[in-house]
Amino acid sequence: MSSVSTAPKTDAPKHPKSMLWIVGVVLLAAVPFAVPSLQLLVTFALAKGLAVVGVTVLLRAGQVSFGHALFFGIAAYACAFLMAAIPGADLALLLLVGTLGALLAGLCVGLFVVRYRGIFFGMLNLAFSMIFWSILEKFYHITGGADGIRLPRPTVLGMALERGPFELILYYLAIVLMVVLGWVTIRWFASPVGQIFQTIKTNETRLEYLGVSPRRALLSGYLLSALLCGVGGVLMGVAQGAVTPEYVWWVRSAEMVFIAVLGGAGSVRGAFLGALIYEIVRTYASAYAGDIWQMLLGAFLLIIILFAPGGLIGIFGSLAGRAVKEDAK
Amino acid sequence: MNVTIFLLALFDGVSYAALVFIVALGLTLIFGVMRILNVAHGSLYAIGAYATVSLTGFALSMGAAPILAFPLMLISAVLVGLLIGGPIEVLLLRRIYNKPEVLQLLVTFAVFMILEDVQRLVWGTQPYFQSAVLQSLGNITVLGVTYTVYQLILLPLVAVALLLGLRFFLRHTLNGKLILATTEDREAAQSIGIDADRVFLLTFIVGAILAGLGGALASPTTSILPGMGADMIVLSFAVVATAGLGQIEGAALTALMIGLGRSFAIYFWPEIAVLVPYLIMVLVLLVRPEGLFGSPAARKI
Amino acid sequence: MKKLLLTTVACVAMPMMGFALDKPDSLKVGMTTFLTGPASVFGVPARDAMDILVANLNDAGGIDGVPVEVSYIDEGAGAEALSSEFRRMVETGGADVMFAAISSGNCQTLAPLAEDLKVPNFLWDCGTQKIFEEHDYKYVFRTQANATPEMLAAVIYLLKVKPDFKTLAVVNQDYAWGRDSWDIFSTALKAMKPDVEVVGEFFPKFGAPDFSTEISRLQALRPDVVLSTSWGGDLDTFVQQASQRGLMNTSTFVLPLAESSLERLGSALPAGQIVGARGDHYFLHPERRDDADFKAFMTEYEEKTGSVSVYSVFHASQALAALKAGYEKAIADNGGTWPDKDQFVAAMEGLTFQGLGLPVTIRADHQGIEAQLMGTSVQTGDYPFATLENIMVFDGAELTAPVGAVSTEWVGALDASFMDGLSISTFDK
Amino acid sequence: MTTPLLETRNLTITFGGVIAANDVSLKIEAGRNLAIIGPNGAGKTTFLNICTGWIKPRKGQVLFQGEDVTALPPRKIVQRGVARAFQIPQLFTEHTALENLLIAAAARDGMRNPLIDLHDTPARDEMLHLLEMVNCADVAHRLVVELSEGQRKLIDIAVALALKPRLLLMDEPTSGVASSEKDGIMEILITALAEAKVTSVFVEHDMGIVQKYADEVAVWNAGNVQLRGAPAEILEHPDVIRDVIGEVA
Repeated sequence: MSSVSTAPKTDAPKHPKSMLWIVGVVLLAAVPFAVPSLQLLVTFALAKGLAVVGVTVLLRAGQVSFGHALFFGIAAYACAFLMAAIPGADLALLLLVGTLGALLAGLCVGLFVVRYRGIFFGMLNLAFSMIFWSILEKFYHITGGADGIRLPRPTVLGMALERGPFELILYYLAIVLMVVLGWVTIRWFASPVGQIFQTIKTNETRLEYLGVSPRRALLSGYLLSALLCGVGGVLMGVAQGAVTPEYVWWVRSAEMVFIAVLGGAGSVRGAFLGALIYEIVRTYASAYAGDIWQMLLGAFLLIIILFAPGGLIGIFGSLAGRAVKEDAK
Repeated sequence: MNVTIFLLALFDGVSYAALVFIVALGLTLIFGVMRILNVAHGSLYAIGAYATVSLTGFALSMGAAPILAFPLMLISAVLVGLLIGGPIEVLLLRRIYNKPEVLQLLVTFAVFMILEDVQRLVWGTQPYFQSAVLQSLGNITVLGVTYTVYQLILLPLVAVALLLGLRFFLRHTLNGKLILATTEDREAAQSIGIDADRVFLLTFIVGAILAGLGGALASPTTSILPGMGADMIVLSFAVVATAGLGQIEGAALTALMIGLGRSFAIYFWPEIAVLVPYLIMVLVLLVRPEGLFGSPAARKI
Repeated sequence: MKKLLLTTVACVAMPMMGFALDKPDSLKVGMTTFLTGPASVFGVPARDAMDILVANLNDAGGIDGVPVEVSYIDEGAGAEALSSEFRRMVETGGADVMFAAISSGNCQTLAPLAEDLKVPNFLWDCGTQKIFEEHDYKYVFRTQANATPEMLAAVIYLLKVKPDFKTLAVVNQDYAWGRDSWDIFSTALKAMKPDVEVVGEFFPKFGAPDFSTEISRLQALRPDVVLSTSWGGDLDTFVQQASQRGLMNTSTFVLPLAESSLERLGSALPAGQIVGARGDHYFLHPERRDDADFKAFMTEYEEKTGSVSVYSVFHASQALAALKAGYEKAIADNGGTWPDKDQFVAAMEGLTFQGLGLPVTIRADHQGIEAQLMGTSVQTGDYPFATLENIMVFDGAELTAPVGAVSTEWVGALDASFMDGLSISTFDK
Repeated sequence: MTTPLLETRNLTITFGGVIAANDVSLKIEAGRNLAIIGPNGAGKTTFLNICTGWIKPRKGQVLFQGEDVTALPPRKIVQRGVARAFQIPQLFTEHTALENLLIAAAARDGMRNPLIDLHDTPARDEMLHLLEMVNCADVAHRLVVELSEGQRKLIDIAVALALKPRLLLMDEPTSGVASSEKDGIMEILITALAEAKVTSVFVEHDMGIVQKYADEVAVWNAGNVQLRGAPAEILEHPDVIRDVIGEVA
């Protein structure tokens, strides 16, 4: 794990900040031993974080989806159906099938929504996710309705494990996926395809006059975002042991956008940082301030937007002693 | 198709559409003028309902006639607009007009979260039900089916009155004309000396009052309980987006479409009733990206 | 790295050993309940009741001198927060016993989790009968009935008081409870009275704010009986709207969960509708209302909360009573010393305990056997809301599917004669 | 007779009753710089829009190298070798000058590798050279929003050149540029075009520029080409002096 650096490839020399991130990942890796009670919470946070990275990808093109929980949910349901069809299926297979399911859904929905921008892009995504939500709720005999379906523990590379070791493996899998997919996404942002994708935010006319189809460029990012949400959904479903239509509910999609902005809009690391802090605040707030946890989160978000527009990653950056431009360019 | 059933479904659809329209009206007005999609609209709707129930309950316990609930509805709605809508605009939205759309939307989402808990702290979690006013208007039997006068006749009338009233307000009063001018071209309006801040505040308060009024009018027909705002907001989003953002008359027609679609679904295929609004929205937006009545923004190079 | 990983796996996998057989300073209980969301109509009263009951228990010396401490987890905060908080409470919060949960969905998620964490868990309020019919658990117990006896009691009561109805329509919430309860109800009805025609099945979405269209449809269909197992705001809205529009004059309503809405519905629930209570839970329980403990609690609860008790209050009392009885039995079995976890679990099987209702017994499959109470609404004027008359209290053991049986199959194999052999106590009010 | 590089046949389009193009038939031969002049609102920009597929004509065809491209979207026409520079520079405002060019080169080369850095693409040197050619090497690493209008116009043209087009359509390359800089920009531009062997069509209002840099001039008025010929001859024409130059002056 130490060989992996999440630092962006730039002409600038590596500064201590990228070391900080490595330290962060190592600290996360130590959680199961240091603070075992946080283990499951961090697994959930990383699963959500992956989905938030998906939303972040689209933010880079200036687009906001209020329905990306759709892909999160589709992947999770794909896993649940697979487990029902093949009891004792392997985690690797679940990951593959769930992600493919999300990708496929991303392609189908993406082909339509890439024609829209701004508020309509957001609303249309919302509509698709709500359609899927209604279907999950309504077709009770197939989908288990509002209570969803159980997702029994899969085997891991052929081994049937107890909950303890299984969750530990899941935890490290989540960390590996965070590092690998986070790194890939950061690289993708810097790559020609990713850069072309990001120009949708600033000038589609020029893009068209470069001989590039803006819709196809947007679709490429849309697929990546669906994939990331899918991986997150698989992790969440498997860690949770059950999938419910709540996975797809609009509040869940809004929560992803919420975390993306909280973490620092457009930042991959911010997405994970935001997800971790969000999950911790949410869990402890609901435990110790059961009546007002939503209010606390709402106030937290307002403060971030009004007073720290760079998000947590911006705050973190200034704390680390520098103004951070971050993995942008 | 059986004519009786067709008519019954029509009645049900119209009375449902009336309520949805009243809520969507405020949402689309705010969007049209301020370009902000206000998620907290759902909370204002819920608070309007709670306030009405509390005020009516108090009035009834003082021995007032149930019919007095009507002015109380209006009072609740205005209170919601002034005491909650006003501060939201002045303290929060005013700071973010130059920020990206996403952030504006998220600010209203944060307000939504806060107001959800506020409702719970003030009114608790037990459902409220206060239908004295609805009962005082009595029932009407049509084709062997009993409807309440309130739902079958009053709500659609109020919806039409609001539609006409808002049109009149926008086109024939000074404040309304200022709002329209600002909607059409913000810079131009400011350059001829219109105080955009004042117009925005006015718009947001009117929009919030409409949300509150929607809740107030809904209150005699339904249980008032936590979470009622979250459902309403998605539904009115669907209406507003389908109609075309900022389209007031369009919202009326779309609400009617969605209301009728839903009631016919309940009569003939109840399982898909929940899907109907979103299906209509997706189908319309696929064919007309700018909504049924919206006009496409021209690209100039 | 891999080796390190495996070692860790082994460490974590090692079962936690209980050595502390000395009396603990306190017995820690974690209880999941809805403090937010629609189901807080049950969750909040249950929490309020639990606070009162625990305070009273500790004033009386706790369990064998050990005071009980309850902390609460909000089921309304979402599934992730719930399961991570559940674990936190067990793994680092030192919870000895968990009470989870209200929602059937949460029970289905948390039961296997509790089993894996090896923490005794009481399914204190959820209704799904599937948990013990589809899985075996060592650490999970249900301190109340499940959907099968609840629905059977409703069917039998209906057949007893209105034997000659012909048509029925159902309006249930669209989620597992609404669907599963209809499965059991309709299966039982078809088995015991095959000539009934089901003229309409409606499953409006959970939390639907408006049933006007469904009510129009029902008025056109004119069924003799309308069943709704809905609860909370959904039930209130449905009953209010139906009563406003006169549907309750033409059809008899069967409302197996309406006991929890009686006070809120006030005068809106007309006389003559069939009301159930998910067990023998009724603040004027005919066999319990004159008992001192019952009367004292009801008075105290009403003073503290301003409302009368609903069934979730009874369920909370039963979970706490089971805890007390279980520990006392385990202590007795253990020669008077504090038991470890496994001894406690062993004592739970076959345990009989009494909360606010009639005594409940835990069966071999860990399912609780609880009496069922049904009645007919009446507006007497004694209270500003409907109370019950013509009450029947059913023996839970006769209505619960036998150990090992699947409810829907067992219910489907019944016939009209099943009703004759039941022991039912009847009360005028 | 060789096929013209670009040919339009009977192009006609109206906007709300105003005729922007009226039966325009025009041939553009390779290797020459054609200037289009004419009064404002005569339809010059519309003509460029139609030729690049941005607007579809009501009637008529556009042929590029003999192929009918009328129905194609702009990107397909661009892919065939037509590039466009704009009156208001169309750049990626959150990117640097060099990045704008690198993105253009990546689009041209169809770069698909998702893991290679944009700055590491093979076209980097070529694009740096192009920046030098348009005299903007010193601002290569500045965000384009921070640059002067003149620099942005040059980079807009450089982005178009980065595509290695056969034909470059420019809409008032020197508008919005201080008059002292105009000649400098045009010098750079014409040299760069010659170096890259690109045929150009440019809409221009400054008759001095037209006189100096165009090989041929077309006079546009009332939705069509009224006159066409060598600069010296056209700019002396009395109609042109009355209708076009008079207005500009």
